[in-house]
Amino acid sequence: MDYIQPYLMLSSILFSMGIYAVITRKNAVAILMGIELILNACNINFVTFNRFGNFATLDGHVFTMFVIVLAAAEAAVALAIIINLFKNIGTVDVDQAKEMKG
Amino acid sequence: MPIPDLGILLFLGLCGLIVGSAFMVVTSPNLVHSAVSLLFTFFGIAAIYIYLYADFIAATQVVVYVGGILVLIIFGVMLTNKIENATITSKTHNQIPGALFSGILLLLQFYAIFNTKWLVNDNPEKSSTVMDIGELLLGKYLLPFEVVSILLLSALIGAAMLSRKKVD
Amino acid sequence: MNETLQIAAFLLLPILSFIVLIFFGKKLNGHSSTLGLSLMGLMLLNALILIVNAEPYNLTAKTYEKWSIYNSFEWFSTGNLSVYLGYYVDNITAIMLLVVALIGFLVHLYSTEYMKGDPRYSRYFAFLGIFIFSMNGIVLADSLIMMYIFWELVGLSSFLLIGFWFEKDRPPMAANKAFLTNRVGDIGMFIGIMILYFHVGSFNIKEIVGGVSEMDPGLLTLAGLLVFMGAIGKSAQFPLHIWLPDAMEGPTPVSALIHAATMVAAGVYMTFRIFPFLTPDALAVVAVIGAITALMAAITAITRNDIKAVLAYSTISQLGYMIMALGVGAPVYAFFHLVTHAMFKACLFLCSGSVIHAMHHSLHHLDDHHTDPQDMSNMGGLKDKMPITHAAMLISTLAIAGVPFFSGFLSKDGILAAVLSYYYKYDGWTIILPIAGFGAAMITAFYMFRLIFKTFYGIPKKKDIYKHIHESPLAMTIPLMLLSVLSFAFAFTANLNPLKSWGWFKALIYKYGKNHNFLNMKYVNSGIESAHYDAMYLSLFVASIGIALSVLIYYLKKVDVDKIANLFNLVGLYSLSKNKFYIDKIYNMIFYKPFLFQTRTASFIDWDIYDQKIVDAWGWITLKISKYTGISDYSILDQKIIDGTSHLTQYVSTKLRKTQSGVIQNYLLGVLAILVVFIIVINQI
Amino acid sequence: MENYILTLLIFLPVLGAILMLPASKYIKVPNIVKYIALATTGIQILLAAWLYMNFDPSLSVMESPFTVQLKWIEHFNIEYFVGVDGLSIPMVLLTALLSFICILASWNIEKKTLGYFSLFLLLDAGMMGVFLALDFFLFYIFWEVMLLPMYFLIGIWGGPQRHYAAIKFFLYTLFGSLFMLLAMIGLWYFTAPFNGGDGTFNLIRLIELAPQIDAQLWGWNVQWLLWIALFIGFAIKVPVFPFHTWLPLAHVEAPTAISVILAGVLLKMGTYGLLRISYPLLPGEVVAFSYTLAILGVINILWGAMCAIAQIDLKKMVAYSSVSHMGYVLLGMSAAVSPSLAGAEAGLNGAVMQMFNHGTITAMLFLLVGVLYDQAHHRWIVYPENHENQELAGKLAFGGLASQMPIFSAFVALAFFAGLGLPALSGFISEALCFIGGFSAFRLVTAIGTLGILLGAVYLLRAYQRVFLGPLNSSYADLKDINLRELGTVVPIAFLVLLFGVFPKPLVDMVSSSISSLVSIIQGAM
Repeated sequence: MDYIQPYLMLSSILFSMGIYAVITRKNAVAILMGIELILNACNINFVTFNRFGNFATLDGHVFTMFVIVLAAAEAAVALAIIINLFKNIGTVDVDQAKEMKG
Repeated sequence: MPIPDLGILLFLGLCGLIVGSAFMVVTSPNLVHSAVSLLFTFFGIAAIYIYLYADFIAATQVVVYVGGILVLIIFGVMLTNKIENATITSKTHNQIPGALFSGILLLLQFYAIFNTKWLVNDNPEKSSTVMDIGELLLGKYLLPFEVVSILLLSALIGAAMLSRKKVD
Repeated sequence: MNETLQIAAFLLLPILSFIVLIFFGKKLNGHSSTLGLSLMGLMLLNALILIVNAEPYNLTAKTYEKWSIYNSFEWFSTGNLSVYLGYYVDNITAIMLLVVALIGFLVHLYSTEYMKGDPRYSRYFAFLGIFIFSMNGIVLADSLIMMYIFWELVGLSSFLLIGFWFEKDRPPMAANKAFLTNRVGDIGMFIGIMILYFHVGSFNIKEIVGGVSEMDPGLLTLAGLLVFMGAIGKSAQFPLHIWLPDAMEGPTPVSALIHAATMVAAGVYMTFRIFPFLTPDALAVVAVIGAITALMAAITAITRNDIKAVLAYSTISQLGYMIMALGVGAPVYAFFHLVTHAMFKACLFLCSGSVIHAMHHSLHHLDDHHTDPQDMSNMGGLKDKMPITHAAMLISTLAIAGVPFFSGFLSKDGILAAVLSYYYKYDGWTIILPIAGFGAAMITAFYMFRLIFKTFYGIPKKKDIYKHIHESPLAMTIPLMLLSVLSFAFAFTANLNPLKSWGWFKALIYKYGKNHNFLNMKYVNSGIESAHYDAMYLSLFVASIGIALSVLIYYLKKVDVDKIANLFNLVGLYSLSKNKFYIDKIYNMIFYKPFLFQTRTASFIDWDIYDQKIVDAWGWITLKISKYTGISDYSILDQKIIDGTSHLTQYVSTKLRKTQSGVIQNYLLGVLAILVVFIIVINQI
Repeated sequence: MENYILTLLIFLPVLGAILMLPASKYIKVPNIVKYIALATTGIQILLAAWLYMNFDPSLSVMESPFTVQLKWIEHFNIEYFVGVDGLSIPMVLLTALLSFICILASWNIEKKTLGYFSLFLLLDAGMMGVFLALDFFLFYIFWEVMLLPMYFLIGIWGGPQRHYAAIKFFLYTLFGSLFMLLAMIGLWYFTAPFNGGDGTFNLIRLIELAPQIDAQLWGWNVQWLLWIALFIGFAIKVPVFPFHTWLPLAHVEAPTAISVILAGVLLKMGTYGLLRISYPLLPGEVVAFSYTLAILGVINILWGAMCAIAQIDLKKMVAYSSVSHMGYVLLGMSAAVSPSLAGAEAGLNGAVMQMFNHGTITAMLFLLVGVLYDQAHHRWIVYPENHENQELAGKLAFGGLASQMPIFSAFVALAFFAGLGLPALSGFISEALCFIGGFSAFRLVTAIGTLGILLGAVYLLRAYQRVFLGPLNSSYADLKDINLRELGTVVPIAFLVLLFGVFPKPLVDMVSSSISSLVSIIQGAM
């Protein structure tokens, strides 16, 4: 496929889906999944632009690498927090975590 | 309409797969189903990378995302649910505003995609991108490379600290 | 004795007596009168010396040279305007000084007796001193402004003298009335002086007479009449004569000196001085005023019961004569009449003074204090008890009535001749002048003899009073005798022929009727000479009728007085006379009442309305405004707006707090919404 | 000594006032405060006399040795510029004399004497300052300094309605001085271009600069605006007819000595201001405005006299008489534009002399009324209708006092006759000159004005007759005659009134040279 638009369309769809997931899902893990979707959408964009943009070097790819690495670290930490959350209040439902209510 | 060439068909199929599984992730009430559909999404994306001549990225995608993060998520799912209710449900709330806004965002992005004149010069496919990435990682991006490694280390320690049993 | 000192003595002596008596009067007690008398004596002597070297007109050579002493010094100067004070003495001034000095001296002598026992004895002589000082000032003045200054000083001294017995309530009112009426006249005089000054450039009378010819006649007439207004006020002429009858509240010697001889004559003297530049139509007005005053006062005098009132009105009438004489262009005879009138009127007043003095003593014996010593109805038949007073009174009455061999005849006859010649020349409306002249002459004879008969002849009306009447002491009778001698024609003409009026006196003053800016005096004088004989016969005839009537009614009591009264009343004359032509009532209605009402309204407007209402209204308005700003400031601005904002923030914050629901997704939703809006706004899609 | 005397004249009283504060605390002599005040004003009189001796009227302000010109506020080039010329010398003498006499007259003030006398000395300093200042800014400062103590003096030591009177007096005059301030700044601003860029307050310098202004402001000619502003400021002080209602109130309520100073000196500030500032600086406006000024003067004369006739309070009557007498000053001043030079000089000289003479005569009047008030504790000629005990209402309050208090009524007679302008007393000379001047300029208006002489006589004699003549009112048989101290206050003024009545030359010579220069300025602009 030699057009840039389909790739960008795909990444934007994924991105919106991720946002939707993060906002509507009450379960913390589902939110995590949403975040992973968003990150993937970004990676697609990076790589697409690297192909179609006039980059001599493969900067896009390096960035994607970094994103993936970070996603992994972030997932790990997130899950640790979720588990602790689970231990403290017995559920992962985001609505119950209201201690910060103003 | 001329017979679309095979590459396009495959690409469209892949896009359909990705979008469908992403949709499943987002909307399925059952958490496990969404976790599994996440798997398919990741595989779809790896295929797309191939299309974008990013073979090494596709490989890391498969290894890290599918192998690492997905497994982690499934662990998370399993650990954070009570045994008794088998179906690990995940209720959602305020869908309408969420849908509305993500829809608007989508439209905006589409608008942006179609209205900007991308300067497109379709670089030729490289045989293998690993060499270049390596050079870049240890050349221009040496500092971020080192910082990421420290980050990973701290994440590791942090996760370990968080999930150990309270001694006292 | 050098000249200026001699002239200055006329001013220094009286003011000296004033100052000494005012400050050290109490200590001198009895002797204050002697000091006053001696100073007056000195002044009389001085006047005699002065009169001696006055230059008479020698008939044969028909020449005269204007003898006069004048000198002036600069009072003050503001650069271009410089005011000079000085004196101008000629025959006329010398005679006037003599008259003032003589009568002043006699009145001083008379008062030593009349005022004996008065608690403020020394102050009386002090006031006499300042009066004579200011009178001499007028006579000596060479400029109108100086004359104006002493004019008001004379007004002041008459105020002090009339209001001498200020414990009683009427004298102060009379004094006020006198001063204010004079002041009305003075205002006119001051404006007249100013008009003349700005056209001629100086106040000096000589220069005014010289420099006034090129002034436009209308303005000159106005200026002349305005200055003459001063004379109307001072000499009690028609509109402003109301103060003289009330001035009788003062002691009788005062009336004699001031309201018979000197002060009232000042007006005539001033008109005499400004006569040269009075235009013909100004003179006509002067004549008319003189005529009206003469006639009206004479008529009013008939029905007066108070001796001094009769004499007061007769003075007004005689002054009307003098003014009329000036009006018709006979200043010489006017001045002649002034001097003769001064003599016999002073004598009349002093005689009435001695009568009142005697009445007072007898009432004192009976210690009844409510009958009026001056009312003729309680007198009668006094001629046996008071022979000298009676003789003096009779002589001066004959003089005033214009009987030959007496001074009155000479001067009055001259005036009547002038009036007749004026009528011959102009006739038409000027007929009223001779009518007034001869009518007044007749009535004067009538009421004077009425007075004589009522007081001295007939049976005494009040027996008990009559018992205690006795002749006044010598100090009072000597002046009477002297003055009655001076009422004889012989004193002025030094020849026995009654009809010829030429004598030493006329020689002195004859040449002063020669110059006038507008009239041809030679023609006027010849007119007077021609009318001389018919005027004489007519006046003799008229005088005899008057006397006959008076004898008929009052001496022989043939005719009942009331019948005549209502006879005259047919034409309303009697009631008019009785109520003094209602003038006092009219003035009261037209001037005093509305004026005082106006002042009250002015003060009311000024204080109650303008000040309290309008000016304080500002205060009230500012109060109101401040109240509203206060209210608005507190309730609206403070409560509503400021607190309002706090309520608003409170309200908004509670709303916002809800948004902090603790649910992360809501925050994300917010972020997302803002992101979307942000993008739209940035790209203006 | 030449160049210290004026500053000394102004600040000596201030020194006295300051000296009083410690003195009253430490020196135990009873009413030491009064003695200090007396000493200060005494020295002030000697200084004023010395000034008069060495004063040479022919020298203009710039040449005269007494003028002092020091830099004060560099930036706006405001200077401490004091000097004396023919116009201000009589006023300075009058102020010095009246201050001394008022201290003597207020000897029986018992309430808070320290406050009274120190404020009085401050007032004295303010007045001296106003008459000597030749810099508009300095003039304005002393104008305000003079105003403040006046407020307290009336407000605290006054009669029953003193607060109302003090407030009204203060606000009225302040309202006026507001306009004056505007005019001052206007002058400063609009003359700047002609003075090399920076404005000046120096009145002598402004005489050349001010007429050159021909700017427009909101459609009106600036000179006209300046004139109106200054006129309102000064008219309230004079007082001119529409603004006069504070005067009777302030006089009635002020204590004797203060109403003497109020009538004797403060009223003159208005006319002095007009002659010192408005006349030389805006001659064009003077020419245009003088007819109105004459009319206002005549209205003042007649209205003041009419109201005086109807008054039943002796002091209020004298207050209205002041309004009437100040009318003569206005009439005299309006004569500056008369065609005949002699008339113009007569008018202005008459005005300045009338300011001086009226000062002395009214001072005497108020002092004498004060004497009567101290003994009888009321000043009614006729009891008012709303008097507390009804049967007294409407009847004559006094009556026949002449027999009871002969010397006192003699002095009152002298004062009254001086007031109504009897010749041989100083009132006449200045009134006559004002009329002569007024007549040369505006014939008919002055002719109507001369009625003032008659009305003056009416209310004064009527009051004299009702209070002093006639039968003795039994209830006042115990009044004692005027005592020595009161006599001490009245005699010097009576002497002055008589002296300048008989021999006005010294007063005229003092004033005429500076008046002729003022007239030449006005006539120049005709």
